[in-house]
Amino acid sequence: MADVAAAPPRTQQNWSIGWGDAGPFLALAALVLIGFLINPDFLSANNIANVVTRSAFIAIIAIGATFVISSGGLDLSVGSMAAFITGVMILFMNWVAPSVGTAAIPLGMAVALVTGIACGLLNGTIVTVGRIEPFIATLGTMGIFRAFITYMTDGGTVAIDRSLRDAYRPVYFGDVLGVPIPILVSLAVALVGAYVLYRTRYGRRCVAVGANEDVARYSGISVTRVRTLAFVIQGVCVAIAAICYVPRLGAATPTTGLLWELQVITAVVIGGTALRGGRGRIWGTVAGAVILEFIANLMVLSDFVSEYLVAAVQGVIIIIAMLIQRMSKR
Amino acid sequence: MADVAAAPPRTQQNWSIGWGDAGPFLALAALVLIGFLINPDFLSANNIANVVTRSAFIAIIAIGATFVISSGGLDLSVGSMAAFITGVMILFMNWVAPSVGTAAIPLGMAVALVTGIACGLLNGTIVTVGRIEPFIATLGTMGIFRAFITYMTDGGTVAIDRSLRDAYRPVYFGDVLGVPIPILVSLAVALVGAYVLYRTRYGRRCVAVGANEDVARYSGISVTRVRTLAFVIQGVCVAIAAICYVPRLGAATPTTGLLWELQVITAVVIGGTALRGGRGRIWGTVAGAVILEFIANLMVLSDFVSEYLVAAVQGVIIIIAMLIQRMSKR
Amino acid sequence: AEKKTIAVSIPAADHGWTAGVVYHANAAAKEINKAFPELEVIVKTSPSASAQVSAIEDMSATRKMDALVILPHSSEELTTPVKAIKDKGTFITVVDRGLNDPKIQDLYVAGDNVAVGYNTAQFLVEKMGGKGNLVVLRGIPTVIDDERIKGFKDGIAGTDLKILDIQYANWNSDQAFKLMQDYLAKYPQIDAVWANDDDMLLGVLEAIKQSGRKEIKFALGGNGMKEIIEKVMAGDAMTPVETPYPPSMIKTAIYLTAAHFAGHAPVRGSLKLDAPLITKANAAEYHFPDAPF
Amino acid sequence: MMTALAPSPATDGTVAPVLRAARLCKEFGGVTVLSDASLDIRPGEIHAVIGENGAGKSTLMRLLSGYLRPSEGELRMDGAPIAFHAPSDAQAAGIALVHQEILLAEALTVTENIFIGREITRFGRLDERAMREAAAAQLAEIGCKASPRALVRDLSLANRQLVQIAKALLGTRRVVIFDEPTAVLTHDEVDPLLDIILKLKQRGVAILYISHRLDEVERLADRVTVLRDGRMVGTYDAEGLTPRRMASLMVGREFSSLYPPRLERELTEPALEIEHAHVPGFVKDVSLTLRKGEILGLAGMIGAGRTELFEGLLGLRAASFGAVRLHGKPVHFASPAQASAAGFGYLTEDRKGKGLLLDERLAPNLTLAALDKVHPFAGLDVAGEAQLLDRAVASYDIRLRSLDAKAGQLSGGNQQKLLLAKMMLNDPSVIVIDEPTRGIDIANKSQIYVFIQSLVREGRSCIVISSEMQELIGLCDRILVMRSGRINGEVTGDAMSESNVALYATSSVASEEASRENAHG
Ligand SMILES: Nc1ncnc2c1ncn2[C@@H]1O[C@H](COP(=O)(O)OP(=O)(O)OP(=O)(O)O)[C@@H](O)[C@H]1O
Ligand SMILES: Nc1ncnc2c1ncn2[C@@H]1O[C@H](COP(=O)(O)OP(=O)(O)OP(=O)(O)O)[C@@H](O)[C@H]1O
Ligand SMILES: [Mg+2]
Ligand SMILES: [Mg+2]
Repeated sequence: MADVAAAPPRTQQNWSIGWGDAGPFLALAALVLIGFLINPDFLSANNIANVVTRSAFIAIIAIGATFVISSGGLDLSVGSMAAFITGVMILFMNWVAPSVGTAAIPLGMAVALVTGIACGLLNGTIVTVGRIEPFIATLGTMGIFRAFITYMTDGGTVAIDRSLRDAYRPVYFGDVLGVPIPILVSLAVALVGAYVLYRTRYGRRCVAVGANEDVARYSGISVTRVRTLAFVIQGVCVAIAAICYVPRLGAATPTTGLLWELQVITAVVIGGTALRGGRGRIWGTVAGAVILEFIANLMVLSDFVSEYLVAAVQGVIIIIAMLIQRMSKR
Repeated sequence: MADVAAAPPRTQQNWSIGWGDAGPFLALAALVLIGFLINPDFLSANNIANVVTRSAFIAIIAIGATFVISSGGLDLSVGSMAAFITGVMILFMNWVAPSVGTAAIPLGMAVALVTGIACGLLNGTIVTVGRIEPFIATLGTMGIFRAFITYMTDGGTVAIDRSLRDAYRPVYFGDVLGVPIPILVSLAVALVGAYVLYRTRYGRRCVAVGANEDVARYSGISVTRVRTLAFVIQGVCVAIAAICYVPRLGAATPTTGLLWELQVITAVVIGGTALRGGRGRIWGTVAGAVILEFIANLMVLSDFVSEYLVAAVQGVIIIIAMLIQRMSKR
Repeated sequence: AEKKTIAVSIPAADHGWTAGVVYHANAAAKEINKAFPELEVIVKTSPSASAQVSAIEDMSATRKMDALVILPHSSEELTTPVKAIKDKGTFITVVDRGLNDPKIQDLYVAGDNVAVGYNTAQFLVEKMGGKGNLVVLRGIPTVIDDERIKGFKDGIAGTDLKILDIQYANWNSDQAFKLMQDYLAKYPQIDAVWANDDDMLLGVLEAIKQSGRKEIKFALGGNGMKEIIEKVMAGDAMTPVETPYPPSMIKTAIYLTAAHFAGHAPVRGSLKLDAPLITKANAAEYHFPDAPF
Repeated sequence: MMTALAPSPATDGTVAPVLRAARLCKEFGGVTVLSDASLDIRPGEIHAVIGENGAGKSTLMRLLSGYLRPSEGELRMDGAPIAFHAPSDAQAAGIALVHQEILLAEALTVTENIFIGREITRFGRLDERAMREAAAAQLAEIGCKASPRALVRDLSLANRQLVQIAKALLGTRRVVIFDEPTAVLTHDEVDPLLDIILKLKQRGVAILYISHRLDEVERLADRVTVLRDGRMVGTYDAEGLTPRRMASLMVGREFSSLYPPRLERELTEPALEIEHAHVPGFVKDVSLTLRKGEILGLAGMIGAGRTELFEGLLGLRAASFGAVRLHGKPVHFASPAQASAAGFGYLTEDRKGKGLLLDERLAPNLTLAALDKVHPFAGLDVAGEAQLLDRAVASYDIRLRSLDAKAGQLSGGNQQKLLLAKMMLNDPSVIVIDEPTRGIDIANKSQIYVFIQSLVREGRSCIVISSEMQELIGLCDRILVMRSGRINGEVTGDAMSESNVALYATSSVASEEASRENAHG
């Protein structure tokens, strides 16, 4: 018993990015290099800022998804939830704008957050209390949210009131010291997310539930509560993304957020989170979201790919990115 | 070793539908009852025949998906694969029709099967040899297949040659003793599928790999081979579905097979197959496919639901169907 | 002289009509790049509104764009981003869906969605003596879809033509096939069907054919798909007319934009393509045998 | 020699019991696996529960610790009735269970596992350092050398078990239940653990102790409760209760000898020759020869690399071999399938993780490794399979309540017998059994020994990897001892003693001396 003190070599891993987690960052670096070779404009400050800003939506939602997935769940409803929250928020703001003026914007943000929490709670409850496979449960709510927004907009579009547009614009287009606001917001969300996942009791339990539900339950963790809360966190993240999204497009349509769920899950998995649960990587997720947006950007910037084949090339690149990520792990 | 003689009891359970597996059939029965109450036309022979015939595609593909999922995989590419196979088949038939006449049809079918096998092999190889999460791998190939068919058809529609159309039509619209051919085909596929999954060595291995990869490997099972073969079976099933599908509209379009993957997975899960692998239910899958089509049919036949809310009601019904299925299990 | 760049941003080919747009845009690009060495046309497709915003941002961030020809996914979402590009001095041509602020565009080329619905409705009113039961299939909840439905409803207003049912079939022939089967199961008497897009009409026709029902007099679509035009040319009884909404409008727009640079006079203004009824008499004008649509 | 050992009345005693169970019954789906079990546990007492595999020991323990709820009966704590709705209730009451199965989250680290559900925080922030230090201290106390930062996935079974014990011991405990804590431990790890248990006892903790190693029971227990077939045989004072007597109480008849008499025979022909085996990270340059008809023991401490040697041989991990010959023929196995086709069988030490599909019924488990043999035609021969199961149940004496049971519902010992049956379906000529009697009761052990001997009598050859030196000495013709990935010595004949084996297993310096001594004397 004497020599326990002589602990095995411990790598410095205080802020949870170890070498084994470098995969997504390596993939990102490879992509940036290729991008530069294909078109040097790729690395222009302007382009990089655009792409990273854009990836903010997916990144923010994907940070929430990191919680859901590492707790052993899955949420397919995030895209329609984003559309739904955007719709509710715009309708609300347009409704109160005549009486309260631009104060409608913070009020609208609050409404968005509440709606996000409610949507997350709904998903979480169906999954945990109803004990329904998350894939199916959230496929169901995906239809529900999408239908609600279609219903609320009468099948059409709701645009944000003209009087609010300019006041709201800076939330997407503004910057602080040259850094676009969406980037700041997503960094903030990632910081908070990383803190919660790696440094709080809840984060620990979230991963434990995903790693082995029985062990967690036997250890006195309320699996129901932890999982539900993960879905609520997801809802909050979607709401934050929606809040940033409104000024960019200025409207909610029934096609807003279509197929975002696939991008979100891809970002999370490329980032190194295990789809089976038990392992979450917030910064990897952020890298994953940026990777996806870079791939799309490269498709626009490069001229060799026939328009019809863009999806194929994207598919191939995603698979290669996963291979790089995998390889660096062993 | 003395007193073993009093052998323990064995219940009779010879053809793998136990009571615990009745869930999807109960859900189906409930749905039929509700349908009848809402609109008695629902049970008209014509409507039932239409709906069941329609569900044949999803059912056939979902039978393949039952193999993939019970072996612990997932295939998101089935929809685009269906479009791709349909396109390849039609292009091929149109190309040979001038020289071989209606013999182009069986040749086309053979080409479809070969294409299906190749697509399945591609998916399987990426997943097993590349060791990439099936979700991501098949999301990638989903883009690839879809892009290829768009490229081959110049983004448009390829219609089957007029000279073949009438000869081919009966494959979807014909019947034998009043039973529409697609229903017969899907029954045949289900019978073969059930036989393979429940009554062959391969089926045993497939489920074992899904239940515990390590146990399977230590038992001398080649996990790679079994998983890859499951994807190939999936490819064959998609090809069969495509073969039945072609005469229905006589064309492949960019929207062919769109979102089928979600329907397929839903059908499989409603049918009682575990999304984590290790448990497959062919007949449940078939019931699941029929349930989905019945729900869509009911939406049109009933008059209460606003057109905007159809997706919401569908979502709710799917969740309820899952609840019924779950409940009957315990 | 320096090469002028014309960027073309259009939706990805996700159904028949958009596929036609992509085809015609690519064709125009090829022809113009060959005919005018001083012009370069590049075509980019995007699968969604936000992807389209991204695409035009990317293009303007990384290359000098002299003109942008855009067929927006949706009006609201693209207005602000296109304005940002306009502010850099780029010539803007808008096609089909107008932006919320018409001041942005230098040139506007569009079909008339309301007329597509209205003219079809008028035809039915006339042929059916203002009486009968209709079922309608609509596409994806968007402005185009709304306008067509609105035009149609206006067209039958005040007559005894009754819409029994209206449901979304997502501009998808498969879903239209199923929906039509269900309509047929639900309604014993249907006098005419209108699908607001030809992709859907294909599914509708198959379903009617399969049901063997004889009472349906008309099944009409819209958009000018090759197959449907051919039916009109052949004098089909059930589909005797068609309304054009030609995807080739993108080609027109690209050529007009090219003319602005290559020609001698500046091109500006707005060009609204009419949606007259195509009948057997004039169908040949609308038939492009080589186009995929 | 039935001495008058009267069952001690459950209620006597000077100290009031902490926990008392009265007439507990448990049914699973109509099958009663435990009936009328009553016992009490007093502070500062080590109360052993013994019984054959499947007797219901683990079930009783799960009832006492809130993992299962009794179908009938009552629990009292400090005299007051109490009901546990979840394990956490029992934990809150100060009752901890060390499971027979390993119940840890493999993807998490040792520290994370130990603190699941009761993480230490400072101002809402996880105090990693405090947890790691507490975990390290607890691990050190029970003699576990695993790093608190290691992933449980990377630990050997033994270390996992120790981590699990550490997890249970952390915190204030009034009752600690050990369900076969030593089953997967080697000799060297058992002693510190037993010391810990005695220390707990001195602190007034009430201890329930289950083990099939009756010598441990004899050493530790104050009282012994015996279960047989789900019923109480009685509770006895440990004073004067010999292992032999315990064994006969368990099986309900007199129990004679554990090991079969040694076979006397000439062994010459090689059956399996391994030359210069390397398994990166585990095995360095190992060569060995197993002769036809021989039982060769492979001893060593945890981490000696014995398991890995054969996993390498089967193609389950990266490995290189100078040469491998089976019955004189050079072979190379890329997969377990090739190995079994060549007549080589390996029985894993990890029966739940690598041996059986726990959620699957017995017949599919039985035939999984021999599907091609059992079902020679395209379709499954279901009837034949059922017969095979019947035969396996009879000839391996697998005790179960229903032939439709899932493998996971069998008690540990019966799972092991099912695994033996599964391996033998392939009719291997050379067999490696890794830890053949882990968690097996004494009667079953003896059956397994007889079985192994019958294998070599039939002309097969067998390597037994075991952490129980006694077993190797009692059973084997020859013992190789591995240490840190190398073969550190060989003992045969009269030199086969615990002290010699232990010497080779623990010390390389000592090994040279020992071998010199052996050579000289
Ligand atoms: N969940 C369950 N469902 C059905 N039967 C069960 C279940 N758990 C245990 N059993 C049965 O109860 C009986 C007692 O099992 P238990 O695990 O308590 O035995 P044990 O005495 O601990 O044996 P071992 O020494 O092998 O660990 C066995 O026959 C077992 O098959
Ligand atoms: N997957 C793994 N990754 C890293 N290290 C491992 C892994 N599995 C086992 N080990 C370590 O390898 C060493 C060998 O363990 P193992 O228990 O398999 O050896 P063994 O000789 O078979 O011992 P025994 O069978 O007595 O437990 C141990 O130190 C263990 O912690
Ligand atoms: Mg036990
Ligand atoms: Mg071992």
